[in-house]
Amino acid sequence: MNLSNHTPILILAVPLLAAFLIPIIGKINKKATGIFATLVLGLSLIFTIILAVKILSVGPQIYVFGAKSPFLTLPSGLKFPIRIMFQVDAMGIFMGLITALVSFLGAIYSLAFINKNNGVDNYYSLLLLLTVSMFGMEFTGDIFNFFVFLEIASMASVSLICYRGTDLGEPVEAGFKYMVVSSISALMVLFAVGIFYGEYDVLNIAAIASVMKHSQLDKIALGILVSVLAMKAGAVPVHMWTPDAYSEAPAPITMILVVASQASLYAMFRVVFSLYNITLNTLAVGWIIIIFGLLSMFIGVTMAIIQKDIKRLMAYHAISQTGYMLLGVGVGLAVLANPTALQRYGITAMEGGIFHIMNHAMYKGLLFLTAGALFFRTGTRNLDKMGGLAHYMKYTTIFFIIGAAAIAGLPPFNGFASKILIYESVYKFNPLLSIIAMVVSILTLASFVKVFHSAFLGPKLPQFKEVKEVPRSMVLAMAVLSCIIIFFGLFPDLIVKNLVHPAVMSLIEQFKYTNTVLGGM
Amino acid sequence: MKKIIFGIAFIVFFSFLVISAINMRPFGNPAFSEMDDYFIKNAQSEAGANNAVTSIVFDYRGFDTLGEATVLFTTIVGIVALFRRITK
Amino acid sequence: MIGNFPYIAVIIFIGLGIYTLIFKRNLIKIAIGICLIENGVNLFLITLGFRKGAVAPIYTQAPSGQAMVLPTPQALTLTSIVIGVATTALILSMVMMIYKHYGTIEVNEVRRLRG
Amino acid sequence: MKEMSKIVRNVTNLVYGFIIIFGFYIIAHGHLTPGGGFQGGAVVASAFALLLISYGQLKAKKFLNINIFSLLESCGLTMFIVVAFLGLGTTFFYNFLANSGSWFGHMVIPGINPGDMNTAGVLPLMNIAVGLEVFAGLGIIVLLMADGAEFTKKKENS
Repeated sequence: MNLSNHTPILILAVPLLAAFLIPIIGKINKKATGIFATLVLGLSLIFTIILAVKILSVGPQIYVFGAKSPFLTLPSGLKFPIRIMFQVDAMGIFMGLITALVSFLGAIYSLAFINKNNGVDNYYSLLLLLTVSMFGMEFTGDIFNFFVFLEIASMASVSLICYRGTDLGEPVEAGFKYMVVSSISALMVLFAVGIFYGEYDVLNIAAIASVMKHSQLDKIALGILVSVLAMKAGAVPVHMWTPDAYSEAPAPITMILVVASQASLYAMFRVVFSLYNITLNTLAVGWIIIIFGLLSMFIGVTMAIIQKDIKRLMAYHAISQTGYMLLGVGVGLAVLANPTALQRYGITAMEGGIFHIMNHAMYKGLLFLTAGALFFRTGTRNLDKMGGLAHYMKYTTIFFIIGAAAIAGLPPFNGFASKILIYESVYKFNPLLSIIAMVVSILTLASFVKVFHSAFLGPKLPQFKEVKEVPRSMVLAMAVLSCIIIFFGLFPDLIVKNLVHPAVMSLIEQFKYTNTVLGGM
Repeated sequence: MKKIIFGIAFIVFFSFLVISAINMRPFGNPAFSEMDDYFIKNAQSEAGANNAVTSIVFDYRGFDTLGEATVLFTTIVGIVALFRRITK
Repeated sequence: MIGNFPYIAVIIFIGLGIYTLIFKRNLIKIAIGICLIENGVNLFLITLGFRKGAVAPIYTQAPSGQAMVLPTPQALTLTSIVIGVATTALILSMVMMIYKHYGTIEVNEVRRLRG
Repeated sequence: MKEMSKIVRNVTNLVYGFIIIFGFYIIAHGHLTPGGGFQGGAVVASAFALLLISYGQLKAKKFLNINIFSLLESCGLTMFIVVAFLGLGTTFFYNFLANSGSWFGHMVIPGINPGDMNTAGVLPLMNIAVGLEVFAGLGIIVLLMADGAEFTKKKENS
């Protein structure tokens, strides 16, 4: 029983077992739950790295549950798989790495951020369950299993948004809005699963992709899935829940929620690329996703400039940055049909979009952590009440500068690396789009200069006399994120060549996705 | 004004559903059913249970049931976290 | 047309659910709307797995000589029903907390998050 | 919630034992007759709801203790995932007990048979684990929402 071909499930099952044990450990002593959760998330981060190295060297990994051997996809005598399986390819493990890293840092950050008096074991149990559900959404190869993990993700994130809701009213209202949106989206995903099951009597994504006849019903199922998953990812038509949910949740949870909505964005890419690929007319669907992206970019940044609350401002920026990803991958999808255009700029556009998911998770996480640090010390999120904090909180100021420079796309940082890929490839596709993208980037820089000025600069305010730097575990989490941002910014092609490019190729080549399952490897 | 936009969105979405209901296959006889015939034939021998549905729920698709027990656990921890101040 | 009458019932369920969600102002009614959609989708899943004149796929004292209904939709619906229970419990607890903090459950008055 | 009249309480005293036993019957026979962990757990939780309503919320808290339920729930879930882990020799959810002659491993007579409890390997263990988790979990939900309802009623009167 060598451990290496059981890694996909160990990444997920060990934190799940820990989440079930935490209420028992919480009864023994409260402090142990935080450290236990952090250790378990560190362990699953190590397993993710092992799996990533294996996938990038050997190829997509399959793990079938309950079969005689982890690779036996087709039981004797049947053309289609009947058991649930994990199908982890380069794109899945790319998202898995982000999830593992961000949740590990979130656990470290919340060791000091969450006060220890009551409900700590519930908090860490929900944190572990949210991480497990994101892993499940990214690794699974079965649609119904994806619906179950989507539901766990929305339940865990709603409970975490309402975590501060016992004595404050706003978190519960924000949680209720998010709950209604994610309930509708989960039920519509289930309706689409019902359509696929009714037509083809098969539930495995690769099997459905191979047997897809693209009838009238499949177009409707595609329409439902794309619109609902875009809603869950926070694209514009239904983005009202994002600022409320991100501003009311505790800071480390907001960082993980950003990655949770990227997981449903990944699911949308999986549906469009691995389930439908060439069968749908890619130009029309590509343009729809581009329009989603443009709207998100523009409305996100224009709403962000007028915000007073620092976390709402960053939440609107999260929407506008999601617009960049949609733009990049939308251009890649639009030219999927003609191979020449695809080779010329389609692949670089998708590389920019997908690399932007990683970068966005890093610098948006860092910005939310700095906002959490300000809230932790000053107790307020309103920009007008803050001022002159640079004098007291040296490290947080440096981290904020790094994060703001990265989101605005200034050269030495990772935001620039992915945005330049998007600009130059989208320019070849349609110059107007990349001009809008640049304008939005400039507006982002403007709004963050405003935040920097009103929160950090200015004279020493009397009421912040006793404010001092945040505890070490919070500084450690922010420091790790800043090092990653600078490292990605200085050596972008190292990451793009051997992490992002395989992910893009695994999305584009649908036949490889289906052969690994139906080829009966 | 808001009501009109909502009304249009509702009608568009409802027409999606009606079209899918109409050209869904007829109710009584499923077009393809090899996966289910395999379950009905082999559930007894492979999983050893008389009840094919339970053998699917716990053996063939056991991971769904683990995910679903986690959903119930998440909700309960969420409600305990929400009501933690009232009970103490 | 009579052939797929159950699908019409499913569509009516989901349509009513979405109608209550969009147009109703009371939070409890929104919770009811979500339950309606939940039941509609569960009914849709179950109707996919029916065979005319077939019996439940259980071998203990089953009437011999009868075909058996498709078992997979029943397994999927079992999962979906428990998820429905969990969703409803969480939504109703949040409605209670909103009532505790805001004193009202009308959507227009529960409006502190602006902009 | 005030407690209900004496008649209701006496009938509840008579009935709730049978409901709980019936729930355990459904859990234990999940792999033979229709039912299983979730359905049986819900039946047992309905017995707790009945006790809660008939005895009122304050009295019911004496014998329906939340901490025991949360302990039971965590144990049930841990047992479920540990049974799944035990199959890790081959794969995660492997049914290593079926047809193996040990605990629940009797061979099943193919086709229609009266049903033998000692079959279906891992399934009865998982049924019991999930049943434990569901009835403890639903018990917690019922008790907590009763507290919540109690609190909102006080707010209404004030």
